[in-house]
Amino acid sequence: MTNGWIDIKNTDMMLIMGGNPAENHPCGFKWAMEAKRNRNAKLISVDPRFTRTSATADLFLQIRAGTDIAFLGGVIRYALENNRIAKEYLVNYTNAAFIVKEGFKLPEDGLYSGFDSAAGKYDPSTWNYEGSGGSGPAGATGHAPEPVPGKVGGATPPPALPANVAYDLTLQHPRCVFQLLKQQYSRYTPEAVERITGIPKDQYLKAVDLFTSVRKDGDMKKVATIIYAVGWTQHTFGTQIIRTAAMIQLLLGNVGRAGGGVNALRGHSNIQGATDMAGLYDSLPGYLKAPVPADSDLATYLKRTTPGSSKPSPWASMNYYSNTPKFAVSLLKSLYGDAATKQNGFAFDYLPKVDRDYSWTHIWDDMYNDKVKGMMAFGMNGVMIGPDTNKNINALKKADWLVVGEIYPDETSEFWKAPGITTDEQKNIKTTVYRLPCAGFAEKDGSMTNSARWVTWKYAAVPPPGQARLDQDILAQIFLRVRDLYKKEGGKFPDPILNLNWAYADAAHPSLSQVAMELNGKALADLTDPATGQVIRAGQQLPGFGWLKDDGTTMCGNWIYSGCWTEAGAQIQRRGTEDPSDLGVYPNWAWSWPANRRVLYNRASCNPDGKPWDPERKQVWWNEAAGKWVGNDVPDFKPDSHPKDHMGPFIMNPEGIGRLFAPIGVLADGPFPEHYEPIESPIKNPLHTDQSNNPLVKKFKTPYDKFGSPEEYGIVCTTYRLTEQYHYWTKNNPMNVQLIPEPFVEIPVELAEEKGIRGTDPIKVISARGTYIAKAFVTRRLKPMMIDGKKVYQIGLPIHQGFRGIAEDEGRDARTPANLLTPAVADPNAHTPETKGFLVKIEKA
Amino acid sequence: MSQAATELIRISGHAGVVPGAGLNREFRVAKLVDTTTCIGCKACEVACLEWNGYPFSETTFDNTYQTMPETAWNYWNLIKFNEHEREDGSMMLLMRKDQCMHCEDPGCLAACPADGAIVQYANGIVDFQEANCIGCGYCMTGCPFNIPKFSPKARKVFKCTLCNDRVSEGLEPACIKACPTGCLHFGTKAEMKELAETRAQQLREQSGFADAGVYDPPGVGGTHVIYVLHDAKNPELYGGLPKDPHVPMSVRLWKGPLKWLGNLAIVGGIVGMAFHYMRFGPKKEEEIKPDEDGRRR
Amino acid sequence: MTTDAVSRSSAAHNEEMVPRYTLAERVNHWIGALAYIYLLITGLAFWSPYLYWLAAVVGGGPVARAWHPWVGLIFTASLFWSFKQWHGDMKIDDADRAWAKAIPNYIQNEDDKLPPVGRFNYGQKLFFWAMFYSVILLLLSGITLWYTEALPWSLRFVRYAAILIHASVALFTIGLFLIHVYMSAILEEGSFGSMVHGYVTRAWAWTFHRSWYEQVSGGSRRVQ
Amino acid sequence: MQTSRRDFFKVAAVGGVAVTVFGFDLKPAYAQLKELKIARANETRSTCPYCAVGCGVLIYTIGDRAKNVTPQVIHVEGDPDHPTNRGTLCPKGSSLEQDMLNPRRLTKPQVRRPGATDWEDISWDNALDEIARWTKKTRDDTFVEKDANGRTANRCEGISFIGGCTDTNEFNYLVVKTMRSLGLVYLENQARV
Repeated sequence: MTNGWIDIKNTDMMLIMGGNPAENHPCGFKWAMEAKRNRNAKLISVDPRFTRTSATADLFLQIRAGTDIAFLGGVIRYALENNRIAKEYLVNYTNAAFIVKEGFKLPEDGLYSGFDSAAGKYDPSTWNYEGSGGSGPAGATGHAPEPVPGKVGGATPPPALPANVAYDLTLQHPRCVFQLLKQQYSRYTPEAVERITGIPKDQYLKAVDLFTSVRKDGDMKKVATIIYAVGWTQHTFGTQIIRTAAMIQLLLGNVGRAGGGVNALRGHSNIQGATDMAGLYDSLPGYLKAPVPADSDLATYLKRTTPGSSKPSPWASMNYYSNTPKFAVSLLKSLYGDAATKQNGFAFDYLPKVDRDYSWTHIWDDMYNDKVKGMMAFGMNGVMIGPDTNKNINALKKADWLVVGEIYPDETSEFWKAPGITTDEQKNIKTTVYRLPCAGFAEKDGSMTNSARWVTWKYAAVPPPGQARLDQDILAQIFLRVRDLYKKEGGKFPDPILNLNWAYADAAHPSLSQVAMELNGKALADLTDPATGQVIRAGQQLPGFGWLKDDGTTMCGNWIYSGCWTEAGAQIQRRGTEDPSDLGVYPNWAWSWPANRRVLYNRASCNPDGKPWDPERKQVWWNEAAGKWVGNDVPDFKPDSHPKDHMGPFIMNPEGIGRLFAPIGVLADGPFPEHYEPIESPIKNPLHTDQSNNPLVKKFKTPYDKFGSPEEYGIVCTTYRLTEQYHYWTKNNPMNVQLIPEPFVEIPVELAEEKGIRGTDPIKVISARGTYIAKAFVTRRLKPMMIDGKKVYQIGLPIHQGFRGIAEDEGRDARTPANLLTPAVADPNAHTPETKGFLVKIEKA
Repeated sequence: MSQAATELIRISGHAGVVPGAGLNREFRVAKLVDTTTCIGCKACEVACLEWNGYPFSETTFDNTYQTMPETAWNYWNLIKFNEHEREDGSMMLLMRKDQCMHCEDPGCLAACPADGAIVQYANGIVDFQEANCIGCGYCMTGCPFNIPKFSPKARKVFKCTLCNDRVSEGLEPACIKACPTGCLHFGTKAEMKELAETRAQQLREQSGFADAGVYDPPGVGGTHVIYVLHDAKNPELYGGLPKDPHVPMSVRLWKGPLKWLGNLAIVGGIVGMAFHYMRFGPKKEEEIKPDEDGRRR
Repeated sequence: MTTDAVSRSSAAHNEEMVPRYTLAERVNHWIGALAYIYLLITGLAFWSPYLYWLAAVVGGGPVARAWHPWVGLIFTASLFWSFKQWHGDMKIDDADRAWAKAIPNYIQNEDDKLPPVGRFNYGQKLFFWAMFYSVILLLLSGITLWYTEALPWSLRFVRYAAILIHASVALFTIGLFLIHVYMSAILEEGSFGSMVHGYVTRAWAWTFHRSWYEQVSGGSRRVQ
Repeated sequence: MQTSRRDFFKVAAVGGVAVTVFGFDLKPAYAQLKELKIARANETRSTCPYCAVGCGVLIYTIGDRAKNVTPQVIHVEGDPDHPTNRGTLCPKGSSLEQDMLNPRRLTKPQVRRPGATDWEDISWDNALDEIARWTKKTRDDTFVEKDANGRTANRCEGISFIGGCTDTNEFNYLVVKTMRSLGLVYLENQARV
């Protein structure tokens, strides 16, 4: 979330799409209801199903799963055509005025310039700004620097941004981002949107008019928010959907403002924290990039990953990521302690180098192809999560060993007992499986980060049951035993194992408060702030990431968490309930990264002169007398940058501005989002039938990777969660099982009639990959749709039930996980599989 | 008699005065259920179940999100789900938390014959005292909302207590506390009424629900659970909420005129017979008149 | 017939006992009677708060609630048995209609002015049939009340009817019961005993049920 | 001593015998209020483990943290101070008590041997030793020190670690520390899917 849960109460307009917060985040959704009650805010719900969020909406539109870019692209078109845009914001805070290089081509035929069909990827060198000295009328002189050498996975080096960007503040230049944007979305007419999404034109226009009404005639007072969840991410173009939303919010000037922003709901309690900590192959803690083999040493790595600033020359840019070396070196000091020295590049070699895609779907594919031999799964039910549960089960059959740390018996640890596997077959499964009893949430302390980036400490209430152990103890004990083996026996490159900084008071039972202090970071030598003269002594906790150094005198596990546990104590344990501004900031409750800032990019809540767009929702502002930015939130800005400096509010981008146009392959599949059909779709893409899907999507080659044709599988299916159940967890909980006792499939009345199915009849949902059996939920909340002139049904099924759980063990259902149906294809940017929107057929069971 | 007895303003099956009747020292409490912000999440159901600790019953899927068809003796709080298609073709999913309405004039209490099995506190809460319940089930007949439910095992009737164990300690009821969207509110009846009216007005003026209104049925003297409905003219849409609930006429007749007529008849009969005996005395057998003995033989 | 014989027989003859109720009839009557008394006590406890203490006498409210329907079944069974035993004797005939016209005489204890009646007089027959039909209504309404929870909410009007029917009919039977007890145990000497030991005196039979007396006395009279 | 309202109710709850118009009456106990079950329970502040709203919860346990008491959860409800949820909880959060008292919880380490058709119990020591042995073997077998172009790779391609998203930041950081130092690149998380 750019903003936060409570901040939703400040909004005037909500577009909830690709998410169902009423069901999946009920306690956060209260703030949407508060906005409705207290501000008469409007809520637009766009979803494949009429959900319980839709039940509270002022307007509901049923959209075909996976056509969100078409919908949102149409919003951009409407806003541009009807002057529902924030002109001043656009010119000053986005790259609307920047001029794009000659040679850049929009995807009228479904492909941007630079597509290499053999490699199946883009060369993004034309996706760049024109350096000034080019054709920018207001441009200053200067040339784009040569691209920085460095390779990702043997690819062509990514081009770099020009230091001085050509621009046209009148937005008239034919190659300025604004004009390209207009051109790109001119194809997204209400008629085209209707053909693709199935939303009738009149309904669509009503919704778009309502949503963009916050910027009627360019008035800046009102604010709209866009709220989404995995209904957007779980597509082969998921990242681009979210980008489209972000572009709308930039266009309407809603980013950085109270009640605005682009807000990811996030489905798990610490999905934010797990991402921050980089439990993902392609990053290191604090969103530092994972090193690649071309990063021959630390310097090369830092050169590749530290962006140079790139902007119109009269403007200023903070380019915060220019501090990357400080963050990276402090991380290496945290990881390898004294073994990380200046001489050995702070043990940069210890870090594994990634040279290809090792993401989720690849794990299972590579395991199936005998590359991955062992797996540790902690609190992660890979068989249930899929996609393509059958493939994952068959991959695990080929593994040598599997360690599962869980609190309940789950499908992953019992993959060898999955329905359909006979005792004889079990005897042929050679995988050794260890199942270790872990601790539940109430049995351990530690911090979790919610989607508003609030890092909150929790305390243990009870000991784990029986022989169950704390997860961190199990992890530590495995690691320490491995280390002992390497100590005793040696082995391949033992250095990072032997030298890992494990200076916890009790090595086999690491205290999480000690780890949290490590995340915050401390001084390893006396430090002095040259500006204020403040001194931090060696060994003291750092007050924040501003103190981090790239010379090895500081250590910090995760730079964005620096400030969470300072000398003043654990900020993440604070319980101050005061909210002086009444904007829901709660500055003294827990702590949020970065630097306890609650709304990101909040400089953009002010006009270029530093005055809030809406004086009633004052977040930060320029105080001329004090010569600095002050406010109710921590300014997300250089505190003393005078508005006259024209420093961009998006300080994490080297340009300092928000990107309507994503240059140089920031996203692999295009600088502007383009509508592509899901891999399994009932129609060919009406925008360009020859390039129906995202050209960057790769399909695996195992026998399980099968895809259905619309002729055979004519029904669009989506999966979802219900409010009564949590993922694959509460199926062990009688109360929740009582609420939703059995799996079901929601199908439209018309489809049911066609097939002779009555409510509660057991039915089979069949995809090219598997069969799911559940009872029919015949409902009027799903309606048949007209897609490109074709009648299409859309159905939905919840994901909760598997083959272990109360109801499952009692034989109350068919024990079929929902992800038996889903395909293992993923978004080329976020690598998230496409589990929302695939093809099926149904029949009576 | 302890002071606390004055907390009671009504006692079922009770002979003589009710100590707290008419004293009204305390304010009346009320739950406000704003169905227009209900998301049917069932947090109230679980919170109720968890707090009151009643055992689970197995449910089955019934082509709805609704947990079970009606509230049960061990399930006092149930959200009723109703798909409703409006005239313009747009869908509504009407969700209403069903539970004891805590009527100001409770039909259950009127029908109950057991002394002290149902009481009404000065704050308006209608509470079943299971220790005094005889399990006759008359309350089930007296209730116009189909709320009290009989437990065959305990042979008693149970229903929502409005968490009086919490309320008496100054806490809010469990369902109220849990409700994520604030669709549930708790406070004095007067304040809840005002809040409800304000919200209904907002719905009429801002959200295009011309018939939005507050449900506080006068037929049962008003209730201590009040609803805000999108369409107050058709409360039946919300899972059978009665339009104009009353304590059933037969219960009124039975507990009113019939009672006094019956009492009168019984007492009158006894008095009459006593009079008859005094006036005419016992019937004596006579001597058989021999000529008539076997006359017809 | 000698005067002596007449005078001797007149006293002894009058006091001579004739059988009126069989053992089965008496057993059944008292089962019914006890059941009714129980039903009365518990029913009254449920009827009025002022009589709720009666429930305590028979074991408390829940116990009373638990047994009341079962005892109701016993009472019903007893009445059905009575029906089997007596329905022939309870047929209302012309004699009864004649008797009915003279009821004021009956009330005023002018029994000699009444036309002769058979084994049961019109009042008894009315009582019997009233009780019989009442118990059917009580049974039906009682079962409804017994298992209120089993009745679907959509059929709630049955509940509403049942409470009224059960209470009103019960009240009606209380009236019947009071008259019955008054007449048999207090008003009509000898009646009570007959239901205990089964016999009445010839004089009693001659006085109150002359037609029946004449029927039964035939066999038992002295041989003339 | 202060008398609370609840004490009044307790007094009222005592039955007695009184005389009424028509006879004697065993006075029933009126208004027997249930005890507030959390009145003296111990309160621990925690965070709901389910979705990312991060609601504050209060876990009530028996005992007052005295040494001789094993705490047992008796109730969970929302933390009214928490600015986001303000005491509210959803149906999953409201049932957290059962998550902690669940008889289905795993309570001992188990192993499924190759070809076995059932679990067998294993001691923690043996389990951890065997896992460490597997880890080392697979790492040594699949470790790539230099890639095909002779560049430093230092990665272990034979082991994957997949983590859930309901564990703490600190645990996640320890995962990154240990697993990256083992050279893991197949390091993924619920955050991906």
